[in-house]
Amino acid sequence: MAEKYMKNDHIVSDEIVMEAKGICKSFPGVKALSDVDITIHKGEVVALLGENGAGKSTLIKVLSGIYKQEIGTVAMEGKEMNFELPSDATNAGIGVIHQELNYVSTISVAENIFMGNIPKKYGLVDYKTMYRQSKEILSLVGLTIDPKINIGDCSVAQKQLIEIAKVMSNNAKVLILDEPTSALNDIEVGYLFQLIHKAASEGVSIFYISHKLDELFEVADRVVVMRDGCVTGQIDMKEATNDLLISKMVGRELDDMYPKIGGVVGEVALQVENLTTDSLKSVSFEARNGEILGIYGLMGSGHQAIGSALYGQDIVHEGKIRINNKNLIPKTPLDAINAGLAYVPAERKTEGLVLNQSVAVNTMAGYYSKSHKKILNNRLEIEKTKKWVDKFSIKTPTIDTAVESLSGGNQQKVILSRCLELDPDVLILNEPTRGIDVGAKSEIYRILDQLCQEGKCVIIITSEMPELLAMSDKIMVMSDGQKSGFLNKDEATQELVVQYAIGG
Amino acid sequence: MAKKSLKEVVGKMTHTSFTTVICALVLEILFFALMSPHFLSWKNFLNIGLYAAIVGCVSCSVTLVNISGNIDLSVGSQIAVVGMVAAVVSRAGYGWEITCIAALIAGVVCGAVNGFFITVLKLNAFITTIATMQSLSGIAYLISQGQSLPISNPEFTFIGRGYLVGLPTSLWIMLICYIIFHIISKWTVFGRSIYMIGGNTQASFLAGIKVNKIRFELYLINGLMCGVAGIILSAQTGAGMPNAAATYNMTALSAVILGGAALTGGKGTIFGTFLGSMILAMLNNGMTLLSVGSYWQYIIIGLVLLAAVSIDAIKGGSLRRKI
Amino acid sequence: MAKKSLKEVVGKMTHTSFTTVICALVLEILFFALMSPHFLSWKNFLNIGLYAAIVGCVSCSVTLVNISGNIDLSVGSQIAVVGMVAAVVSRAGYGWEITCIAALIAGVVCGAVNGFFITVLKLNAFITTIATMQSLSGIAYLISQGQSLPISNPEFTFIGRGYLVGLPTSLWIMLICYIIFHIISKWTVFGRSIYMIGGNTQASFLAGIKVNKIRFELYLINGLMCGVAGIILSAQTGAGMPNAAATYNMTALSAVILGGAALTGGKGTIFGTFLGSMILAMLNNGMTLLSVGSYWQYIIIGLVLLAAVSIDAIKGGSLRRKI
Amino acid sequence: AKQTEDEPAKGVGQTQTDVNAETSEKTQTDTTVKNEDSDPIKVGLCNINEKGAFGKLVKYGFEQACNERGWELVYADNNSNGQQAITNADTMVLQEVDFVVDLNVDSSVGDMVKGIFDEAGIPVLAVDIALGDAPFFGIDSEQLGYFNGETAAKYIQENYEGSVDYVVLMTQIASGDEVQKRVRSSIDALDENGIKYGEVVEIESENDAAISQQRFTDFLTAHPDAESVIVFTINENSAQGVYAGAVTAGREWDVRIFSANCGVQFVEPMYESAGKQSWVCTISNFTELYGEQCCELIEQYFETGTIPESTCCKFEAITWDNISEFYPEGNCPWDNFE
Ligand SMILES: Nc1ncnc2c1ncn2[C@@H]1O[C@H](COP(=O)(O)OP(=O)(O)OP(=O)(O)O)[C@@H](O)[C@H]1O
Ligand SMILES: Nc1ncnc2c1ncn2[C@@H]1O[C@H](COP(=O)(O)OP(=O)(O)OP(=O)(O)O)[C@@H](O)[C@H]1O
Ligand SMILES: [Mg+2]
Ligand SMILES: [Mg+2]
Repeated sequence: MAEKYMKNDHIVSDEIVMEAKGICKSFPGVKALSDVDITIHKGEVVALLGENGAGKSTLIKVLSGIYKQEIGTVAMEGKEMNFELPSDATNAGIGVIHQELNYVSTISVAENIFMGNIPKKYGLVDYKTMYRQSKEILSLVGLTIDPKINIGDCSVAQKQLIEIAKVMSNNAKVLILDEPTSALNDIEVGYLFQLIHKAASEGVSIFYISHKLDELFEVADRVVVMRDGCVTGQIDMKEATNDLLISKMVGRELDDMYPKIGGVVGEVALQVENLTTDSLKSVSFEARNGEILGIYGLMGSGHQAIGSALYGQDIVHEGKIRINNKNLIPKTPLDAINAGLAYVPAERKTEGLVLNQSVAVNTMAGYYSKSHKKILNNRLEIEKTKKWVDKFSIKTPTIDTAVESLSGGNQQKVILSRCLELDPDVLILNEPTRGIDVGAKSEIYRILDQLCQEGKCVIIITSEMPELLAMSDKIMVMSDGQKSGFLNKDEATQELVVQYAIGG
Repeated sequence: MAKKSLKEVVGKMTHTSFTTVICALVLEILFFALMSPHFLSWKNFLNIGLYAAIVGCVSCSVTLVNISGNIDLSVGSQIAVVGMVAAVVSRAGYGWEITCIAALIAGVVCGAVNGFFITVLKLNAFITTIATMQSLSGIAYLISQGQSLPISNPEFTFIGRGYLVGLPTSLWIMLICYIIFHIISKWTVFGRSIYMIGGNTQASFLAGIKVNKIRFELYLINGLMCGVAGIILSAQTGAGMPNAAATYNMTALSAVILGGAALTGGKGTIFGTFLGSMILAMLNNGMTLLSVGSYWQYIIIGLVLLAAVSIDAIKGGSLRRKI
Repeated sequence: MAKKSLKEVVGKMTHTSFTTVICALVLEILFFALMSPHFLSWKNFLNIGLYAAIVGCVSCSVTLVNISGNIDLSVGSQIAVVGMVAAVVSRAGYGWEITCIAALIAGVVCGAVNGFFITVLKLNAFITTIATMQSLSGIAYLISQGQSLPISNPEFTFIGRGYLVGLPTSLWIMLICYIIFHIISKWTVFGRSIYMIGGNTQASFLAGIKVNKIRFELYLINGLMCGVAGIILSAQTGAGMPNAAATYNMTALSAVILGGAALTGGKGTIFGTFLGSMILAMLNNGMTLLSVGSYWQYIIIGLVLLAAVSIDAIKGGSLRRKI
Repeated sequence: AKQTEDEPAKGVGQTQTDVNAETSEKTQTDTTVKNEDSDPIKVGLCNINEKGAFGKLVKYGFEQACNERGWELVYADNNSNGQQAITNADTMVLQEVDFVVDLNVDSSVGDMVKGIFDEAGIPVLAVDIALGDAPFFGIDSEQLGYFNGETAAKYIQENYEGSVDYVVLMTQIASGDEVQKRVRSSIDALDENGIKYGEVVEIESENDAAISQQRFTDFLTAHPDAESVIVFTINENSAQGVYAGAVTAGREWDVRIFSANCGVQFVEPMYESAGKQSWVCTISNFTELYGEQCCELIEQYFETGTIPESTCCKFEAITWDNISEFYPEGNCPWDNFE
């Protein structure tokens, strides 16, 4: 795996660039950080590792002036800092890429890059300079897009790259990257790592947060592990192993990351013929009961469009869809649900959950739609929700807690509960583990495998190679809106999949 | 439902921020009771109820529309159209039943127009209802060439001012509406869906909720309630008046806001709106008893609204928020 | 800027969806020119400009407020307050300069009140300005005890009725405002920040844009422009009238919407608003020339608004959108 | 924005009376006459609104008149809103007033308001707009319009040799047909006085000076040839707009304005221009005296138990010639407002 990235060979000096001591920060009801100490040296890449909700994002938000710590100090180059505003941190030389993308979709790429820092000439905006410099900055991350276009017309990955380019170009002393790769494919991740290595070798210190452990081996010099708002360990990357990191992080050994027993292959549950939409060109495939079909593709290849087309979100121009031997072109998600489909969307917060509503309400959302019930049934609701909370060990104070206060992994389990409450014949999961910690990930894999054993048809749409290879019984690779390859589990290798994905 | 301890109930109240509005209501009652000897009488209580009925009815459905994350700024104009239709039908010699049915149909048609633009053409609700506010108001004038039309059918006007079992008919109607809407919002799948759509439209759609259908139905229901309000208004005043309803937009919206609903959707309760509309109705009544002129009333209503939302915001930590 | 080919320019127009509004304007002009021999005269053109000036001025700043993702429903009341202050000061014997300064200060103070609640207490802009709409309107009545106050200072009324270099003074003022606001929105960091805030407040804040400061300033600017509009209004009519400005809220907002600004923020142009306000002004003028009754005018304005946004929505594929 | 503003209107079916004339006496059904030895008499006033000079002058007049008599005035503001008028009637009943003066919002709600007072046995006097079958005090729109027309006819004979190009009527339809007689019956007077005129044009003012101004300017644009335009306006607001429109169009002297109502909007510019303005006349009905005149009627009721069915307020055409007699500079009713 390692060969796809540049080697981690820069030199770390002893000079401490940033030091936080005794940081405490609470939110109503949650102690997000308690007494956290962290230091970073010049040219060092420090990875922050921890389960969902461990406090990583909160820590970097304190470091970058978004939150104010209740107790504790942050010092840069020995000088105590008192950030009132995010811009104070920026001015002090801290550059941040946040977990949630921060762009303004209605304005140009260039203006997004220069947001807060627009070049001026005679007091007016200097568009010429802005566009010229934008082009240079974009080329840093291998983007050749026109900086005048609206960023809203760019893909998620492009947006992520633009954000990275923007922060990288600011000549920051400390760079903080919170899960920058969750929307990137391997090639783009390669670009990013080159940039990180280059910056580090120029003496920039970098905090790097990711749930993808293999990445850490590529970039990090040191890993700081967090659990429940505390730093629970520091590991030099040279001595680290996968298992060590995981056990530090989840507080126990994780025996098998990808538990895969598999089911008995059964009937064809889903058959797709010549499916054509705005972004798909005549795609045909089938998926069987008791099997996991993995769908992979690079950015813009249309792999995600398969999910949305099957689930009645996109307009189908042509083609046939057979679910359990019934022909149907779903026009709305409800059609798809009624036909026996369930779908876990890629964006948990915007597409999956009604954040201000409770666990119970979210779990039961699909049930009421499918069962055509008109009156709420409180008793049934409690019963069913409790069942799923127990089954998936969803960590929530009560079933009436609003899902916004749950961690990412638990939120994902709520969506899964909602889907499984529908008792679907075919379950489609789009990026089922995006932004989820390894512990939760493993649990979700276990659930998927169990469904498979129960004879269900599961389809996972993913851009995570390890997940794809480990979990899928069959793999379909997409390129340019078309099926470019179809592999069985035993013939699939990373090389082959990538080759198909880039259209080879 | 299981019995709840007082603490739980109060806790729930605090959570849903009824405290501010209940305190405001209590303070208001105390103040007016001290200032006017007439305020705390049964007769005056009935007066308040009579007056509150119109805004009360329409604020029920406006609450649901707001919870769903939409808005309707055209309720005043819808009420005006309904009132005019009621007057025209009644004056054509039809009985109160036909008059009411015609009026309700007029309301539903108005609602359907809003619903069409918002759910079929997917226009912004704010913009749509700004436009229909103007057009419907024009239509209300057009129906009678700008004139008010008196209604003399005593059975019809009974709806406005008659008494049933000791309470005014319109007060009964309002109470029933509140109860029905409370049940809808708390106990039906439809009501639950409204909260979900308001909380996250996209996620609700993907969860299989018929977002457009529910939104459309909400505008129909809102039109229907404008129909009810318009009937009560024209029955109370004994006239269809094209210009009388202009203020109901703001009053209904103010009641909903006072009741704690978020205009951004996903939050709000019918009980809160009930409290909010009571605050406004008592304010109006109390100030009239104290002979406060109408422009002081404007100033005070604005200030009460600001005060209520400010207190909630400060309690919610708005002063510490950075943006 | 570099020269642009026609195609590029048209392309840009299509993109920013001026096409609908320009087509509407052209159709409108053709229609009225055919229907009324007086429509296409220089004199009538000046009339249109003269009366477009009030809404024109205030719609400039309303556009920016909307682009920033906020809203101000209290502009009508602010204009009324400003007009009353102008009248009181002028009648106290002060010259036109002092009168104007006092009026502008009054406008800025109104804006500051809105800004305070919205940016310091972080209240919802819609709710805040619904409340200040009522309170400020009450204050306008209070200032004059409900009376209209004539202003006789000819230097002051010159602002509304006089001519400078062949054009009405108020038309000059409007044109200058449009130019200034166009420059602000396109060529200043402040202006660009408004788009950023409206597009994504959180991202703008993180990028170091002083979100609250800019929002507050926008309300001040909006107050200032209400000041300008109020001055023109009272100079044109020669009186401060507490109830005159009620319609300007909706007209200014309609102009902004016709001009293609999104009420949700991040989108909109001053040029678009200019076109929008011209459509409305010509509609008004043309319908009066054709002796169209005022109810019809309401109906038609509502329909034009609906038609314009519907066409844009359908072009944008709204019919195919599922929610 | 369109409201039945400070526009007194006489209800449909009122018999017409002469100035201050008292025709048939009407006996109230309830003859309980207040014993003046006990509590002070409580008079309820439901004002039309306080958003214009009219309502303020009414309130001011009643405050003065009740003060003088030692009566208690219970006040409420109908705010031009039918529902509020009903609520206020209920509130008056609650406060046990002895007599109510109601400036109704709209004649169509009159029956309902009257019914409320009847039920409570409270005698009512309707001012300016009919209130069911209640005795009426106030302006007679038709008479006022006719009177204004006569004044204009005289002016036209003296200044235009009996013939003008256009007659414009600034209406306010929202107040109902009856009120429109205030401008429409001026035409009858012109006819009967043998005035020749071209087209008669009605323009809706919406009781908004800015709208009136705009629409009147558009009218002038559409009639570039008009050199003698006589404008009758339904109130001062629209006159203000017409006047400003004529000035703005640079055609002040192509226009002569005859309006209804007299307040600061007419009087001040008149003095300012020393009579040299095209807004030449307004019919004043002396709103500030409504209180005194009504209280006299109320006294009469308490003494005799009856009240005339209809009483017309006094009115007068105010021009530069007589303005100092009725509205002396610096001593007008509104000068006494704080
Ligand atoms: N704005 C907030 N309000 C309330 N609680 C919060 C807020 N932000 C974070 N939390 C809580 O603080 C804790 C730490 O959250 P944080 O986002 O820092 O975790 P994380 O380690 O970044 O997790 P992830 O891997 O899912 O990104 C969690 O329990 C979370 O629910
Ligand atoms: N509604 C649409 N109309 C037109 N083109 C579209 C539409 N949706 C997607 N596309 C285009 O179709 C192609 C595939 O889009 P899709 O979003 O399905 O890609 P993806 O495989 O999900 O990639 P990503 O990794 O970015 O999520 C892209 O080029 C995209 O721009
Ligand atoms: Mg995080
Ligand atoms: Mg995609």
